Amino acid sequence: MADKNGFFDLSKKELSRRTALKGIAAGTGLALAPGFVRYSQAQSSAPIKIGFQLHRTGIGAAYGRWYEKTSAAAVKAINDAGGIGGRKVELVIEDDGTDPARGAEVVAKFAKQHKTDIVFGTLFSHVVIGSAPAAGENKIPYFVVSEGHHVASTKLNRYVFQPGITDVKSQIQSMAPWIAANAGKKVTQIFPDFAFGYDHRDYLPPALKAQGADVIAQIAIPPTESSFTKYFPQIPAETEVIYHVMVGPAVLTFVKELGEFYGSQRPQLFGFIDSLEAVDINSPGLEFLDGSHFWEGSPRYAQPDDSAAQKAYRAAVGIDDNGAAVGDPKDVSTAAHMFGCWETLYVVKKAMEDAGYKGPEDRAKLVEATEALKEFAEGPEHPQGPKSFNGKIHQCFGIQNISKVEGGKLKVVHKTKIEDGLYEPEGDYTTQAL
Amino acid sequence: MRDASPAKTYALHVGVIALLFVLNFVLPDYHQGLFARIMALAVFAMGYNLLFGYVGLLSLGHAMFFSAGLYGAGLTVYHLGWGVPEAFVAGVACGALLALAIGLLALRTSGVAFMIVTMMFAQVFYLLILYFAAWTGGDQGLVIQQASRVISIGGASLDLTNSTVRYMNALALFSVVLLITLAIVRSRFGRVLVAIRENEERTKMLGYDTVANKLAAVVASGAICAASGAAYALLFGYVGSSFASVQYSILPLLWVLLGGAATTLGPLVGTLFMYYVTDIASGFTSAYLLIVGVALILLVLFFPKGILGTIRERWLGWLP
Amino acid sequence: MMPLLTTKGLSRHFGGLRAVDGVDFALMPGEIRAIIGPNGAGKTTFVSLLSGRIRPSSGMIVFDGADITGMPAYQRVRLGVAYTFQITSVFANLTAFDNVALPVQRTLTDGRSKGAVRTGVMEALARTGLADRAGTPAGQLSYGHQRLLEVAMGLALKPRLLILDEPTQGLADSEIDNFIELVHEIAKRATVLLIEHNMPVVMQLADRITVFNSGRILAEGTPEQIRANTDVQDAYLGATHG
Amino acid sequence: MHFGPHLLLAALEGLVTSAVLALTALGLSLVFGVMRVVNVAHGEFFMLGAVLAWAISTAIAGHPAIGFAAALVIAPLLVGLVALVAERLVLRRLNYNPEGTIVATIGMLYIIQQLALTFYGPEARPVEPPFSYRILLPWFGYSGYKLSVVAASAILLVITWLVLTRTKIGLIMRATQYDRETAQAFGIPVDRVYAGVFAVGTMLAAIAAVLIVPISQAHYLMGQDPLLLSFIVVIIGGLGSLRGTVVAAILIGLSDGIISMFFSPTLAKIVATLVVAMVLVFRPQGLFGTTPR
Repeated sequence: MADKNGFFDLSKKELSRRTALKGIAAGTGLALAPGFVRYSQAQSSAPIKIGFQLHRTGIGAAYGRWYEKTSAAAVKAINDAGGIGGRKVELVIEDDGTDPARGAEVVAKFAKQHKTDIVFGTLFSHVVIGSAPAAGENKIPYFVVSEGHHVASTKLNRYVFQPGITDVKSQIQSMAPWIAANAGKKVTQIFPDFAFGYDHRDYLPPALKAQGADVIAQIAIPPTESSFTKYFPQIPAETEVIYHVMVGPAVLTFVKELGEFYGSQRPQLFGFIDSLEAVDINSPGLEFLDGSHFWEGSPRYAQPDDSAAQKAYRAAVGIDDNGAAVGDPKDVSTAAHMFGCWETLYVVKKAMEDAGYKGPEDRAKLVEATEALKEFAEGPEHPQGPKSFNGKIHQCFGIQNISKVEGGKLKVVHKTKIEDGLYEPEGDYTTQAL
Repeated sequence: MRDASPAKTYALHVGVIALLFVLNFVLPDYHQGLFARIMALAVFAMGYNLLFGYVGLLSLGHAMFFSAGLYGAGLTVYHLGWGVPEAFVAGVACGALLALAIGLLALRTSGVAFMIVTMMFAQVFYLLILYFAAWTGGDQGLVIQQASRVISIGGASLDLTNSTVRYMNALALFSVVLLITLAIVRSRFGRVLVAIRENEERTKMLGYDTVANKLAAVVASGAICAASGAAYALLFGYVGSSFASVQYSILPLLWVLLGGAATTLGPLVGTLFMYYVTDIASGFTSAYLLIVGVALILLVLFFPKGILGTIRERWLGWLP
Repeated sequence: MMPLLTTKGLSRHFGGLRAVDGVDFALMPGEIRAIIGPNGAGKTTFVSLLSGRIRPSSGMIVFDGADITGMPAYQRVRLGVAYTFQITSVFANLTAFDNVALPVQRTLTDGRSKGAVRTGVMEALARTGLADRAGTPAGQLSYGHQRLLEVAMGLALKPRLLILDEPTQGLADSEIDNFIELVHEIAKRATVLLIEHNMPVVMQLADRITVFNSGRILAEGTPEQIRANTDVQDAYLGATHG
Repeated sequence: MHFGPHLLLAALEGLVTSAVLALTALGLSLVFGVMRVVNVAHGEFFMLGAVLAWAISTAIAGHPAIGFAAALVIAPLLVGLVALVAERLVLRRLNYNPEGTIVATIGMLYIIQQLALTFYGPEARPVEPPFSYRILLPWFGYSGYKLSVVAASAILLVITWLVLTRTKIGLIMRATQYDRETAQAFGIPVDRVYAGVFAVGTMLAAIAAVLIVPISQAHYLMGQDPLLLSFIVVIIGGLGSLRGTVVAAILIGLSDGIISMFFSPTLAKIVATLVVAMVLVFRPQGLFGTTPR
């Protein structure tokens, strides 16, 4: 950095670099190390390689495990039906450790070493945001299943897409009418004091206001907190609804302590199931949630009116009617989010086939083909429901479920409309160069 | 002995820099990128080594200096639209100023208390980043757009997102810091630092103001770590609070101990080793942390002075 | 002639223990002064107060006309008060050269060339007979050589007052003879204050002797006067045999 | 809620935090005090205790109290056993070198964490409390179990104090802490003392974890916060001072609860951390340590 003269302006030397590469790399001992295997140009029959950036370790690991299962099931279904454009699909998995720095390295590794066609996966916002520059620089399409508003905010870049799950801003907005009409007009919000919580902090009050309801208190809780009781006195006595969105391993504690604090005389509770993904709703201490309501992306429990597509999806992924792994009722899935992996992979399939995708040289075409998508119909490829897609902000919008905890199960009591969650685009990725 | 082989020492360091230069043209794409990252982070380790290896001050808070550089550079580009060189200087200045303030306070303590105090100041810094999320992006962080990461001097422009330009910039920073470290170590100042590590009381009784010398070392260390952070932000386009977490205070300690504390090249070797163990192990198993853990324990059992430290002890006594 | 160093009512208490208790002391330039006294008499505490390693509870220290009572140790060293430790504390992991280079480089004000450091170091090592050990880590030197290295470091500070705390402890007889010669040599340029238990050494070296007992000065005078002093005899007999 | 009840609640919460913290920190303090080893993996032994508590309590059918009681006995013993093995295989071979043991315990941290992830999984899992009695106060309800944790911790601390001050074992430990060489010269088997101290130190953390796990679930990353907090407590309290450790734990636990009444939570943490840091800066020997001279 200190030396800025022309000496280091080697951008034009890419060619000589490559020549040197061919000459030397093969001859050096380095070539023996596993990472240094040279890949030949993909042939038309070679599988399409999808780099799967996965939370295998770190704080997101509980989600990661189910993202992996769902994606594997989707890939199997796609391959059983002939693959993408006649080519088989292969997932190449790298762990991002739920860490943004490692996330960026993993994206670079997919692009440059594994030479995957695209990168796919990952949930936690900071990993997506940390990885986005690497995707843009390597010009490799990056399909995320994160539900964060970051993609739609147009603060990332043209190579990042979120076509399989509705972003959180839209989710929140579409909850407001139901909350105001059914739960109460005076809402106290409890949310984690970091970005995921800020989306709720910022987007809920205006949405409720539009419905004639008010947020009367906002309680932010630090992400490192493991005990919550001391914050509860800040909940105003006139509160009619407590709106809670906690994530991370401490959420069970949060609910239990809320129960100890209020006992049976509690306000209405409305929460985002993010709090309790991968957690059995019948865990000791959660009895308190009985009768409360949750947002669910896709319902955890099988519903009486489930479509055939939904049933087939559940069977393919291997979850039972209670949303737990078949054969292990204690192994509860992250059903409300993981469907996004399934649907995203089908969007990739559609876009690749639309683009006539042959290999990495067609990545720009793939980006444009994805941006050209408008709607996804409900069906085996989109079992959660129909969606519209805005190619300018790279974000899809779908229906949301509101479920009530009844007899130890989550029962869907309301489905929102796509229109409930639409908002004015904040920018346009398509104006950026490819 | 100090002056036994200056020629050999300089030849070694210039040789390492030359080798890294050649590697740019030899390494496969992915490893070229990884090396750029490693060199940028090795600067972090070198800054840490200056304080830990040579002065013997074990800080558990260096993430704050790294992220002072990261945010100092990143936020000036993001919010103020500064150019890359100005932003880099801003980052280094932030780190140096922070180090001066922290040094004045923390140097009142020593030993384990110094460890804990630095760790706590770093924790405060981390929480401040979260608290001012409106500007810093909090835990999600901010993306520095590609268009902002271009150095333009006169008519020429250097695009830091180009892999070779990035590599060369990382190498330039690494080389400059390596040579600065070498110069410090071989200087009279370096001799005093080592003396403080070996016996502070005795050093005082030779007429040295050890507190002032330690403060100078803290500031130098903080500035170098901040240079690494600033480079990281500008080269890789992301700033986020995870770089200020305690994990990033432990990492440089680990890299330095692995490579060999109080060796000029140890930080590079340690960073390189740790990165490749993680990268290769994660290719074989998802339980790569296990392999990293076992590797650490084996290293410390059989190479207690780190890789270069052990080499120096057994074979090459002249290594600086 | 004005004294180089004086103390007035110098005291240091540790809890209830009065290690140094109201000492008035004066040292003339160029003399070799020995401090003797039974164990626990406060000798080491007294010289530690002079060097600034310990802060006095009360009293005053004047060096060359300036009040240095509140001055940090390193600044006293810069004024010319050098102190060699009772327990050998050379830098064991550094070479003899580097050990001596530390004081040499600090006193060098002329130029910044390496040559100047090297010359100064080799001169100090030569004076203590350690020139051929320059490259050896100090920790690997024999005990006697480490003591000499300690003295070389003190010398390299170009002190005006060199405080030696039991310099001959652990030295062999032959080494002691060399040492006495060395101190005479040093005294040509500096004032020497030494704590010493070895009475023959004291008698050979000291111009004057100060006797400490229970934190106070018991007696002061020439070696002959001290030898004849009955109080001193009592104190020593009482302390060592009682 | 009015100020009084709010304060009461904050204080109660602070006490629970303090109780668990005191036990965990005491373990760290013993290991550091006697062996001069900075056990970076201390938090992972804490986590191991919680994870084992889940495994044991779910394996035992019947009333939750039976499973919990079994966990309270077995989990710390298993953790102690693991610690003994680690001490013998690694720390002893390093001759308790301060820097070497830091790296080695970082290695242990990774190993234990990865093993927990592999065999226990990434989920947070709850353990049923032995009893669930809700104390109904005029203003709010409070968990009876939480108060029992405070009591249990207090009893354990008293026992530890008695062992350290009134028994031969305690004397031997203090002698070893004071001066390793001299202790050896007096025929104290320093090796065995070290092994025992390391095991007991981790067991205290494990007991704390078993006590807390019915309140906050077992999770493989739960070890980091207790580690940092324990470090702070140990240093603030003054090294090797049991009384200091307990007082510091109470101070930090309570301040954490009460400061959060006045500031926004993140700001509260910033303020609390700064205050503690400043205490250390201006009183480096801790509140109850004495200046070594």
